[in-house]
Amino acid sequence: MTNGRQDRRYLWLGPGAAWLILLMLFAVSLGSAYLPLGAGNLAVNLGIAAVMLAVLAAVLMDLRNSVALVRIVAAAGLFWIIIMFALTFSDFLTRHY
Amino acid sequence: MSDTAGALQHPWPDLRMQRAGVGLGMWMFLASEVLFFGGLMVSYAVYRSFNEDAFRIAGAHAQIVYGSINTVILLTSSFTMTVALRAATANVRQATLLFLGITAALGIAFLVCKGLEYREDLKEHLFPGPQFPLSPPATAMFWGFYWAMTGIHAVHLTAGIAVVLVVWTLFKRRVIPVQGSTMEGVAIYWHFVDSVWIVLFPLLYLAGRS
Amino acid sequence: MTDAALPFVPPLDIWRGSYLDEGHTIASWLTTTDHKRIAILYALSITVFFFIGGVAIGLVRLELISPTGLFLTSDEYNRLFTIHGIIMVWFFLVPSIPATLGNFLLPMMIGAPDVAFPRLNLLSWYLYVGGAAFTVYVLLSGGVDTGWTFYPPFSSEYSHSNVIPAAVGVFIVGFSSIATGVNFLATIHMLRAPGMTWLRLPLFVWSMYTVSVVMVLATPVLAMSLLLIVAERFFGLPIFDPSAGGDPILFQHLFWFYSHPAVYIMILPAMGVVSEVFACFARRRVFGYAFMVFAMLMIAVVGFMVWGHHMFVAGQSPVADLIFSFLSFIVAVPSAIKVFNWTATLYRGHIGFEAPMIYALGFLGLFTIGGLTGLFLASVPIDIATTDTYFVVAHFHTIMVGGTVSAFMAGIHYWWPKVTGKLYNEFWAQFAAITMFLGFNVTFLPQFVMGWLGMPRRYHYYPDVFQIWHVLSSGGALILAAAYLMPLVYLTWSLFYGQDAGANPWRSTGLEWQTPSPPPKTNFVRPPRVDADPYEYHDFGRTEETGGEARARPQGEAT
Amino acid sequence: MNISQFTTAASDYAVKVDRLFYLEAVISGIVVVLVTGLIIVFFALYYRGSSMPRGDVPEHKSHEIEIGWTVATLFTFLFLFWWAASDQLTALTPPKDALEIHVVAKQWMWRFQHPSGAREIDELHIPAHTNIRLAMTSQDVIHDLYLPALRLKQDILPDRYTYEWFNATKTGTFHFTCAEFCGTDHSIMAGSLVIMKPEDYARWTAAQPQGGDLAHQGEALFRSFGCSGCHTPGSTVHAPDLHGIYGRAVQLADGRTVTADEAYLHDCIFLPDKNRVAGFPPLMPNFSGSISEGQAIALIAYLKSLATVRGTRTQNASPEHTGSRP
Repeated sequence: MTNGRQDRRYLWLGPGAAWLILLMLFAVSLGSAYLPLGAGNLAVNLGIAAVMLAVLAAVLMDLRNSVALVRIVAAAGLFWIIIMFALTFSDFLTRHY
Repeated sequence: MSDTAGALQHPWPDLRMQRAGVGLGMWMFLASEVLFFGGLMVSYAVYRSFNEDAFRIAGAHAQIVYGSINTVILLTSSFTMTVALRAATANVRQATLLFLGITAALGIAFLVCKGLEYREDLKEHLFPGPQFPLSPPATAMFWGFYWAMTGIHAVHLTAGIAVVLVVWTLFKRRVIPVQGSTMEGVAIYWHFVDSVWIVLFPLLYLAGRS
Repeated sequence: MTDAALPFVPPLDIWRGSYLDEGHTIASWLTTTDHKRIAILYALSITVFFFIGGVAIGLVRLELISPTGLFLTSDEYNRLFTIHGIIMVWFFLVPSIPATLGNFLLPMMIGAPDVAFPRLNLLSWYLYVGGAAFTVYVLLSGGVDTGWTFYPPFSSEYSHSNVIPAAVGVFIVGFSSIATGVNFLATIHMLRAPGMTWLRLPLFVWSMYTVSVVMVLATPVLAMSLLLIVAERFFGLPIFDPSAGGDPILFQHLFWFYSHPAVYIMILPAMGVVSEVFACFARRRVFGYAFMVFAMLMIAVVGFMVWGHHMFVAGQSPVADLIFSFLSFIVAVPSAIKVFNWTATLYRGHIGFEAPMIYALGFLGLFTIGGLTGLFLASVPIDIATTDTYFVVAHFHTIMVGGTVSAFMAGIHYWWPKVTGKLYNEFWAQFAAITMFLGFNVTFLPQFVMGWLGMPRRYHYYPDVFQIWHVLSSGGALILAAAYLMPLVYLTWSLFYGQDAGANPWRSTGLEWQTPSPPPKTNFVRPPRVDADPYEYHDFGRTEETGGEARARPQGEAT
Repeated sequence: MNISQFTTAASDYAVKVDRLFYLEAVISGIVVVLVTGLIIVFFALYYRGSSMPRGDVPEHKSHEIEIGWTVATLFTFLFLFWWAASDQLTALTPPKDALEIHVVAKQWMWRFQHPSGAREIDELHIPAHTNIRLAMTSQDVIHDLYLPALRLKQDILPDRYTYEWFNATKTGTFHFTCAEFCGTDHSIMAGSLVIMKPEDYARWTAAQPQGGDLAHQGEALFRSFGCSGCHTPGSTVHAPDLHGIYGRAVQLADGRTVTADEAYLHDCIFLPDKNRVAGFPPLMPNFSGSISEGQAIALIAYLKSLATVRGTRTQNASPEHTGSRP
């Protein structure tokens, strides 16, 4: 390993940045929860959680460098959960009609 | 070189494909896990949409301090896990062992913290039952979800820690080389457990803060 | 069957013994990671569970000969049909074709030496056999009386039976399904032989692909719904408890999110098997290959969006009823297309009447009846009238059991020479195939009738006006039992006294036939290379049209 | 027992269901004949060794065939869906003037309460040519009231109301039964549906032991359970006035607005905190366990009678109570 030092920095630099972003987002989420936004609290919190998941998946799980197939698999989980939510709520949200 | 040759498993033609295959397999398992937790999430969503108030009242009793500490712990463990994976792929053995060890330690710290939190919860009789202190009745449902969700998450994390410790030992004793496909699967799984927590945290701890 | 027609004769000098010769001790079987041996382990264990479930329903059918019962109490009766349901659905039908034929053939058909994760494959068998044996023990020792559907609040609060351990057992078996699914998907994606492009995959492989997708994405939701039942019953967490504001219908949503796709877990592999059989015994390329692939993908995806048709009377909203009804009609389109395609495959073929073909035709008949009655049940008003009656019982048995078991038998007979290297007695096999088809119809056509007349399901005592239909149905069950037992005898007999089959007795083009029977441990002696589409049965026989017999072109070269 | 107790189509709706059933049976029959016929023909022509010529089917032709039967199938199915859905939709909205009968199911018996106050067990008398609406709830597990002659079936859930409505056209005695598995004696949880001429029904009602009609029973319960202590306009306790409550929109403390139907009132009795009304403290005790489902039905019937008889007057008398405060 001739330029071992650069190698070492590569090990933690990217993930470290992602880690800081995640901690920051977490702090924002925690803080915003105390603001009286009504139903908005949940939306903000879940929105931030979604961003955190995206950062985690893209950087820490290295989804941004992975082959299309892996991304399709990851998207499949998401797609099917949308089916599940949409059709389950098609019942619960229309119970009163 | 002979180190990595031992990593190749039947029936894979080469290590690159094997690593890709393990990663792919793990991602498929995670898609499955997403649906597993999806069942829980959709139940929570249905009930929350009909019991807005009760979930707010019940959510205010969740131990936000423990929850926050645990979130930080898990986020950090994801960071160390990624470093360990990168070190393993680059075949930097010492760093792999170090960061994998830190990751496992953080996982255990999470569980200890969780245990303390559970003790507090039980002291307040927040486990649904005859002594449950909150009303309306749907608050008990929120706490039902609290125990189910954190419990299932804790089981997943425990499994993760166990796997990390086994892998660490195998690396340490040079039973398997760090550069094989093992780390790929372990890391992806660990991040997934972290992701679940990222979703659970606002649902359980941030409900009813405002 | 002339030797000249054989596309390939394995050279004896490179023959190194088959996977069966890799060890003869029990330990060598229990620790094997060879997909072929694991397939055999699965085959033996599901056969055992099948017959336990069969005895349970045999007793039920005997009891139902009289409207006031013969020898059971109502509690015993309820436990028996629960045993039958749980075992047959989770321990037989779901793993049946994928875990046995799929495990054995999938790697061979794509030219791989094994599945992607051989040790995971073995683990999945242990999960299966452990979970299933545990559940069967629970079912036989104390019993469960909830039916296989575990509906709360009956299962969570009112039932005085062993709901928790049974649910735990099924939960464990679920993970075996997921493991198998992940394994198959990774195998198909990563380990195809050179030249084996996606549109050269045999339809059986496509069926394994789609079924794996369904297994991986549906099974976890079942696991979660069972876990929540356990959480409620054991820990007292009020998840579905109506008095705390919970909704038992939510459980039904989760349960059917798995259990409807589970029907496709059972039927998709069957479609794959009969596609192979029709092509081979009609000596003809499968009509509309691309449409067949597309239809299976459609079924796998849209199959996830129709679960609410189990809940038209459950208290679901009428809007949801409409949505699910519409999607159920949509999902029937690809199934219908497949029936037409199989039929059209026969056109201009050289059709043979061997046992696998008869079983496959039996599948086609039962699948058509089952599918068409599915249209009735997708129509909300008819479903309201007939759901929870024997009409539904007959519908799903015809499609899930009649269809799947017929196809499973077609597959077993078709690949038996490959798996064992032996030929079975053709006459008895044909006889059993015809008996099975007749037995099915005698059993279930009366159930369609009495269901429409108003006979509810899960009834121990029933109004005497239905007795004639129950007696007929029980008689059919007897024929069916005989048809199930016959293969057990003549197939076992063939192991000891059957003729040697040779590498490719059916002169099939599939890659799995281009290697000795039984295959060597690594499946192929040399890594195979694929240079043709599947099912090229006809093209090379065109010059011989007047001679009647077509010659096939194998999909690849391998030994 | 006679099979006609099951098979008679005893309402116009049932006749429509039968018609749809036979339509689908005919279509299915055609498909079966078509597929079977083709298979037989192909076997007859192309069995192995026959001398028929066997050229290739040209690619474009087979595509046209595929697309042809895909589209044909799709349109047939859409047609069936349209037919079935329109049958369902016309049967969806219950008429306003229906005779409302309450049904309570429990392991393993049926209890019916008529508006007149008449009660029956495992037997249901109803007038023909009258709109009947069954409001059903369960005391334990999920049951299902299956009325074969009316081609109707509906699950009955604990702590919730579900409904069936119909207008019977044929008189006679028919079978009804439980269709959702509910435990040991599920199969004998059955009874008789007696459809009578309206004048016979009136006579039958008059002959029943009189305990006052449901609303009057409910009024007595309203007093004996102490509801009247809080829920009357002059009460010192700050509780919603219930006059004219039924069918009105209610503003809840958490911001939702719901219509005060049976299910809502039922919840208010058994789960008072679930739907707290805006502007009122959570004082109402929980009556689950002390009030039975049958009594709840009577109470709700009483509240409904308040809505129809005195609703307008009360609102006029206390204008500040309208709007958000029911």
